[in-house]
Amino acid sequence: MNSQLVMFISQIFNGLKIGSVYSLVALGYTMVYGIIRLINFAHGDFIMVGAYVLMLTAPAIIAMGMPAWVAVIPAILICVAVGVIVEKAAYKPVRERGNSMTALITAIAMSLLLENGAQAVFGADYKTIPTVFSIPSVNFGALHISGDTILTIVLGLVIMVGLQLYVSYTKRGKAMRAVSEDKEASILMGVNINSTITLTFAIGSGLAAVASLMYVAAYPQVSPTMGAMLGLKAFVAAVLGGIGSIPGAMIGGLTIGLIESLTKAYIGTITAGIITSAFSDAIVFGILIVVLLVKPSGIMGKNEGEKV
Amino acid sequence: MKKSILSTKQSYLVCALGVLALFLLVMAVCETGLASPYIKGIMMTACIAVIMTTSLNLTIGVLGQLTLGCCGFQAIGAYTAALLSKLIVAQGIAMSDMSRFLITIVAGGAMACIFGVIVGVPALRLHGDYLAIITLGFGEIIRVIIQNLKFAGGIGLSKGQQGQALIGIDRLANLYVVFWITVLTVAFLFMFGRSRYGRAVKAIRDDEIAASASGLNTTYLKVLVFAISAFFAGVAGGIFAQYIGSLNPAMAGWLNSINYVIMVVFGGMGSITGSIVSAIGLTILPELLRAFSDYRMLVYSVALVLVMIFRPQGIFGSWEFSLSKFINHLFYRGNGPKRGRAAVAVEGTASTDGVASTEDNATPDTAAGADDVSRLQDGVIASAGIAGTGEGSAGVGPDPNAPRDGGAMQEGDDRR
Amino acid sequence: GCSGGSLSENSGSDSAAQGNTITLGSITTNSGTAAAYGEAEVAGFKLAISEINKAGGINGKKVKLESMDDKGDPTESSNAFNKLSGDDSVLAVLGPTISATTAAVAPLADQSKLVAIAPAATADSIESGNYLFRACFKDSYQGEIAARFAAKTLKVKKVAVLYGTGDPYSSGTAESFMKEAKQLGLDVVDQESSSSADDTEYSSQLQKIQASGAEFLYAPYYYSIAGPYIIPQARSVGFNGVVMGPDGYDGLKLTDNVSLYNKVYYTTHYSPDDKENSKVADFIKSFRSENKSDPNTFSALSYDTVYMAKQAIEKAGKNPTREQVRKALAGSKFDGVTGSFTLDKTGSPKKSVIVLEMKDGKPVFNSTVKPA
Amino acid sequence: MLDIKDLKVSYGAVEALKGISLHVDDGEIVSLIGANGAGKTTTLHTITGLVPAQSGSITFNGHDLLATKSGKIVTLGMAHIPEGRHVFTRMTVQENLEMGAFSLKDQSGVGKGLERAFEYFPRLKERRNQLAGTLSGGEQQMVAMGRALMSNPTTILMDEPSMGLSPLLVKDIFSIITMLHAKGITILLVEQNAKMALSIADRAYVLETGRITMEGDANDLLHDEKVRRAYLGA
Amino acid sequence: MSEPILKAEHLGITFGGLKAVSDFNMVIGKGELVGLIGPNGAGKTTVFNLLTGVYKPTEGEFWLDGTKMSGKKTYQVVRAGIARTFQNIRLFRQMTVEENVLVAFDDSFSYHMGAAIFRTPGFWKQEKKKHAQAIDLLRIFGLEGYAGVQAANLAYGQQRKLEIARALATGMKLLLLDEPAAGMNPTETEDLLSCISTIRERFGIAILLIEHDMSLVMKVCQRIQVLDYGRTIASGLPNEVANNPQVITAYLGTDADDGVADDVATGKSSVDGGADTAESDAADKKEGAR
Ligand SMILES: Nc1ncnc2c1ncn2[C@@H]1O[C@H](COP(=O)(O)OP(=O)(O)OP(=O)(O)O)[C@@H](O)[C@H]1O
Ligand SMILES: Nc1ncnc2c1ncn2[C@@H]1O[C@H](COP(=O)(O)OP(=O)(O)OP(=O)(O)O)[C@@H](O)[C@H]1O
Ligand SMILES: [Mg+2]
Ligand SMILES: [Mg+2]
Repeated sequence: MNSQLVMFISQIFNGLKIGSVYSLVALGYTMVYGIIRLINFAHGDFIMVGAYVLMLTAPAIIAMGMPAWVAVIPAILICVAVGVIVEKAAYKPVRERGNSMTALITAIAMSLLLENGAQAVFGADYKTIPTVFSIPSVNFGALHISGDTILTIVLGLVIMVGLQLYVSYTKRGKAMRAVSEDKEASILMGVNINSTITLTFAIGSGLAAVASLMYVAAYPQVSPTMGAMLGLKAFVAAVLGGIGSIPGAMIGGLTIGLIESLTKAYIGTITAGIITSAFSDAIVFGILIVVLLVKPSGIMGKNEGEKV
Repeated sequence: MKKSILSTKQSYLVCALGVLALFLLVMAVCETGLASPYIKGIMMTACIAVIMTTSLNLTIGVLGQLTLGCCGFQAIGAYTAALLSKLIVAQGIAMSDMSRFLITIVAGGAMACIFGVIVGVPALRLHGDYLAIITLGFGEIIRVIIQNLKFAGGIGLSKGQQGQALIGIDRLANLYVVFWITVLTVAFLFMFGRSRYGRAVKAIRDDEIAASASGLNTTYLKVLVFAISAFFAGVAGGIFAQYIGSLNPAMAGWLNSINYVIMVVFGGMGSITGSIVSAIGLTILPELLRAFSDYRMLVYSVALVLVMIFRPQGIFGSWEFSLSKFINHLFYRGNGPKRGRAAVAVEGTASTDGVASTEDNATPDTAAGADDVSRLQDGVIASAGIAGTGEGSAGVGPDPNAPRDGGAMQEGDDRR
Repeated sequence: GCSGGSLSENSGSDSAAQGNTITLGSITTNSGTAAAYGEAEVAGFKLAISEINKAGGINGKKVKLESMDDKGDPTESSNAFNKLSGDDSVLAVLGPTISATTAAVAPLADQSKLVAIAPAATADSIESGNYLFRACFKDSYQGEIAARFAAKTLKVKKVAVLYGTGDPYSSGTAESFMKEAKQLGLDVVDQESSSSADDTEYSSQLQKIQASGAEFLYAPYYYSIAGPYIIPQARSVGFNGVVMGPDGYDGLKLTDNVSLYNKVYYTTHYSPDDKENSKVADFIKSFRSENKSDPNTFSALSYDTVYMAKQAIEKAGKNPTREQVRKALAGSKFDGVTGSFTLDKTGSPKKSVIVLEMKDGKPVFNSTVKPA
Repeated sequence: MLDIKDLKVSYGAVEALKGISLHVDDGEIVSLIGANGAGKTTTLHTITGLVPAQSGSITFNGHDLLATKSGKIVTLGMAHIPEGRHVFTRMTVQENLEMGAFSLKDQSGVGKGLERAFEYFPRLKERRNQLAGTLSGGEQQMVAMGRALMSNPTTILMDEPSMGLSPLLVKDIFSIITMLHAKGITILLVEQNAKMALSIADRAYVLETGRITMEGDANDLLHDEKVRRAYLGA
Repeated sequence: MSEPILKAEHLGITFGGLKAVSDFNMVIGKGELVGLIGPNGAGKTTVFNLLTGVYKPTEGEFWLDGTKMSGKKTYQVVRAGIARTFQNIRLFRQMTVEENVLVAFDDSFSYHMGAAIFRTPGFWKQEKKKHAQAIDLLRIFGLEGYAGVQAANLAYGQQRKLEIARALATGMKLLLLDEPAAGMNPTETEDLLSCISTIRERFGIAILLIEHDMSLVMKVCQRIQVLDYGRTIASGLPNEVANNPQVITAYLGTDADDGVADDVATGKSSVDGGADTAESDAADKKEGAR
């Protein structure tokens, strides 16, 4: 294989590596946004919570002779608990009394609370996490593709398909969609609004725990603020893909990962050094803006144009 | 019908006197040394926050569009002002500090305004969370660009260093001048809001389709509002640069913008006086919380959640504090203003305007004479910088899921 | 007047420190993304102050730490500084943490005539030469030394750099490295950047660096980024050359596989295995017992700033004014855990640089470079 | 049977219902008429728990509805076709209908229910895969009715089912109502089209600004002079 | 009829394959009141959306008073003289009744931002004048007493009227009313009817009216056009249209006059018949569409 090509393919996989993590996180955003129209700013911080649980439980699990990734189970439990508590204690009362702007501020406040709470408990310093997977990388001649990357992508796809099927075909899934559209009418159909929303949060937070496992597999370090930028990028991914759309979250995440990686790799050469890889964040947002202007509902989003 | 004892002109006068009194108070504490540099610094920061918050409220509260990029414009204004100020000195152009300060902040505002238009024209085709995310994106792009400009780092201009904080900006901001700039900003926003422009903007917030079907050029108006907000954010940035003396690109980041959004929502969307109070309050609050040192941000975030739960419409709701009305109230207490008149006028009647409905015209039988129109428009004067407290009646945000959720069941909303 | 530019009423009052305690103010970044650095600094302050108090204080007076968080926000740091300067018992301010907040505090320090000693604000541009001092190298200094080390000691030919544009520390050191490298005739074969210094994914840039045939990579980032991200990612794209960094590498966070960190060098202030400097061994020992972790640069530097302040206050006399403290500090010579140095005209130290090499996950002394 | 006693409801300071009592016996069509804003919708909303009551009682076949969770009411056999239709706009017509059967324990009857709904409203069959949000007003009303029938209710509350429908469809809707009645389903019907409502109802109540001002046999009311003047147009 | 106010030729629009309106032609003369009727989903509201620039026609053009309007933006069309109401009431809910009207006056305001900011005498003069005009306009609908009330708090019928008042405030030549009587009882409908005749007398405007209440349509419309599946199936004088067999099968039902009550009486006895009719009607419609 020609070395340029190897380089290009490796860059694609570099993008898929972070992109698949974004996808997993974006799925959580999309689930929650889809149903209560709330940008759950604290979602990124759920990932941080999951990562701390992994950090604390992984050594014990390894000591018990089990593979480290089993630690994802306590992580899911704790994340679901945190997600449900946040929903019940903060989002629900605000949803009942306030408006969408109030809810957004509450989400931001929850995010601050989790970050500073984690700092108070664990300290601000970074902590490394033991290796969770030891999957050998796959080699094609000069091309090395990390096993974690492939696992994350596959896992993301499986979760996406599973969620999509769940939401489309099961009764609970349909209830979620109904609640997302019209709460009163859902009540009249006999849907229990609160338990449906709680379930959505539970799923979203559980996904955050899975995402945190895949994240620390690739980036083995935790800190109280680790979720902030990750959450933002993943949210951008969800919007790019079409927020509320489950396949959209997946596509958005992978797209953002690819854009990041390819701009870091090639933008300097393409623009003869005028724009450097330092602009990669700006370019990601630039592309988001262009996509939204061309297709305001995102890549996979349904046009919700109001009928007059 | 309750008659105001103050004519429009008188209420303007009352308000002007109120502002003047406040200014004299500020001057008194400064000149006598009662105010430490610490206090003065906080007053300066509060003024900047008031300019940012009231102007952002125009976009968020009055136009009803959530933007998360206000600090991008603030940063543009700040860098423009700082670099221009340095340029003036470098070119050896002689002018007084005061005129240099004023020229540079206006230039900062103008530059931010230009960018506001450039960003607003495409962005405002989107709504709600999409607009939020797109403006957030613009803020981040501005941050990255400034970060990579060679002349905007280090000591700047030709000797600049990429990636460094911009330092050595002459600290020309004078509290008295900044005070008056803040007053002018608030006055401008108030007058704008109580004119045909303000009405049009509120109409767009309530129903954009109906607004265009009423002959409003909604695109133009939205961009206009955006540009005005950007202008004042730029002015605030220019003041900030020349108060703090150094700048770094991180100021354009979305986390800072969110701070101002919090101030707007906290104060009450659409309420200028609410914004003023909350900008000042939330500037002072973290300082008061210094006592909690390590747990400061924890306390802050818990406090924020509690306010959102127990006072979701913000401290003022959509209500405006008015000095003249307050005075009116003092004089009329004996007569007992008629509360809860006709069924239609009670509760929820607090219109976004807080003027027409809560003032004289709330009574169905108002045969509002020509004389009343002035009061209708201006009976309430937001007295700049005067913190007042009071209960606003339940204001309803521009969101269709607002507390009146049952209302969604009424026809007219069915296809939403 | 009320202008921010002419506030001098509170400065240099002679009543300062007449009570039974001496207050040292500190301004650090204790929340937000840079909180880890501020936290490490506070740990250093606290350790030094408790030692001082155990040993009888300064001039027989107990030392109190008045600690303020600035969230990494220049406005907050100036408010905090103003608050401290309004308190007459404060004789010196330790901090701020990062260059952006330090830049905002520098003019205030001059204005209120209260010294600020920044432990780790390294940007070249914030030198004031008046009331702002620091305990760390400036960026350009470390960059130059790394270039010389590459050319003279490692004798490599092809070098590459990777740095974060959003961070003055990272871009500042990288810039001076490149300048010096070119002067020394090294071939800078690739120059890559990230948009911030706390990204997690650098594989794309590293892949290009690997493809450029570089033998040596200068990657000025902090311990938390270089350790778990940059070095393992560099190795995983097949880059087996030398990776070198500045003192931000101190306390490098390692992943399980310590062999990845071989051929990693960094410039810093002290060597943990320096048996001669007893201060270093003591510092590391007591830091470990207080904090159950190893100190990093931030803690070491902040530990020294406290002693710098102590030395200056003692030298200034029994009940010194703030101006006297400044006079005593300027140009003084100091021996601390981060080395022996003299403060130059700009308030920055001239000190020797130690190059450490990672061996099996432990930093090992390599060489010392004396100040020019 | 449905029994409401001295029901009071307020929205903040607005007293929408000032103590109304009414009852609907099994198998009856009872019509509730009144001007705009009289409180008709509020009455229905309170019955199905969308709006909390201030005081009073509502019992349905022995169940205390005010103590029943709102989502559970439909399982007692009561369906509510809300004013303004409230279809799920981003679901297809068929999915909307399927949502109507959400409360059924046994989902096997859904297919038959669908067929029946398409029988009543052939138009919906044509559009079964169209998003309900893009339907015209009349089509949405059909979806709302069809959806309510999916839960096999014994009692249906209808809020202005004829609003916005073409004359032909109004007739259709009313004939469906009478047909449902013939099948023994109890109906509480709120209508602006008082003439038609009264002509198919057994009994009727007149609601004026939160109070019941008249009640009685539908036919009597249809010929009452006051009612004619106020609600039937001279 | 001299120069027509509105002339539409071959207007059509497609939504993702669905031809919502096709080959729509219409001429409305000065001061005329024309009815637009048709089954639900026939495309009536869509015609309004085309005529007000909410949707861009995929084919055809239309003119207002001789000026081509197709392709213009909504606000341009409105300023040129076509105003409308909405099937689902769209008021500025948080604004007062008077403000709702003042917003629609916006185009006729002439003061600029400077005047507003500095509160020039011109500003006061105009605000005063427009206030008086707004009250005048509200008086027609009996709403002058509610000038200061928040629009959302009006009763439904009043909201409908306010919408019409707001449309009138744009100073239009052609008023499009989309089911103004929906949700009103016959008494309220009659009240509305008198409002409509008042405004026709006062302003001499042309009106295009969508309405399902046939008694109203028959009473006020001079001509009627009937849509079904987006196509015009009949047009002409009310009587002609009402007796058109196609209109009867598609829209009015077998008993075309307003004797609904009797009709239902029959429906009551022959329940299944009703459903059957609906089905066969639908089948007919389908054929009509292809
Ligand atoms: N969510 C709400 N908040 C405040 N007031 C409300 C709300 N919903 C209804 N109201 C008020 O309660 C009263 C009764 O309203 P309701 O909708 O029950 O009337 P209705 O008889 O159904 O009228 P319509 O014929 O217009 O449907 C009205 O005065 C209305 O303004
Ligand atoms: N934005 C849209 N996207 C897709 N289809 C649409 C859209 N707007 C209208 N339609 C379709 O066009 C057809 C005509 O709709 P329209 O609203 O014009 O009907 P209408 O004649 O006003 O009916 P009604 O009397 O029930 O209001 C309907 O079948 C509707 O589904
Ligand atoms: Mg109703
Ligand atoms: Mg229609």
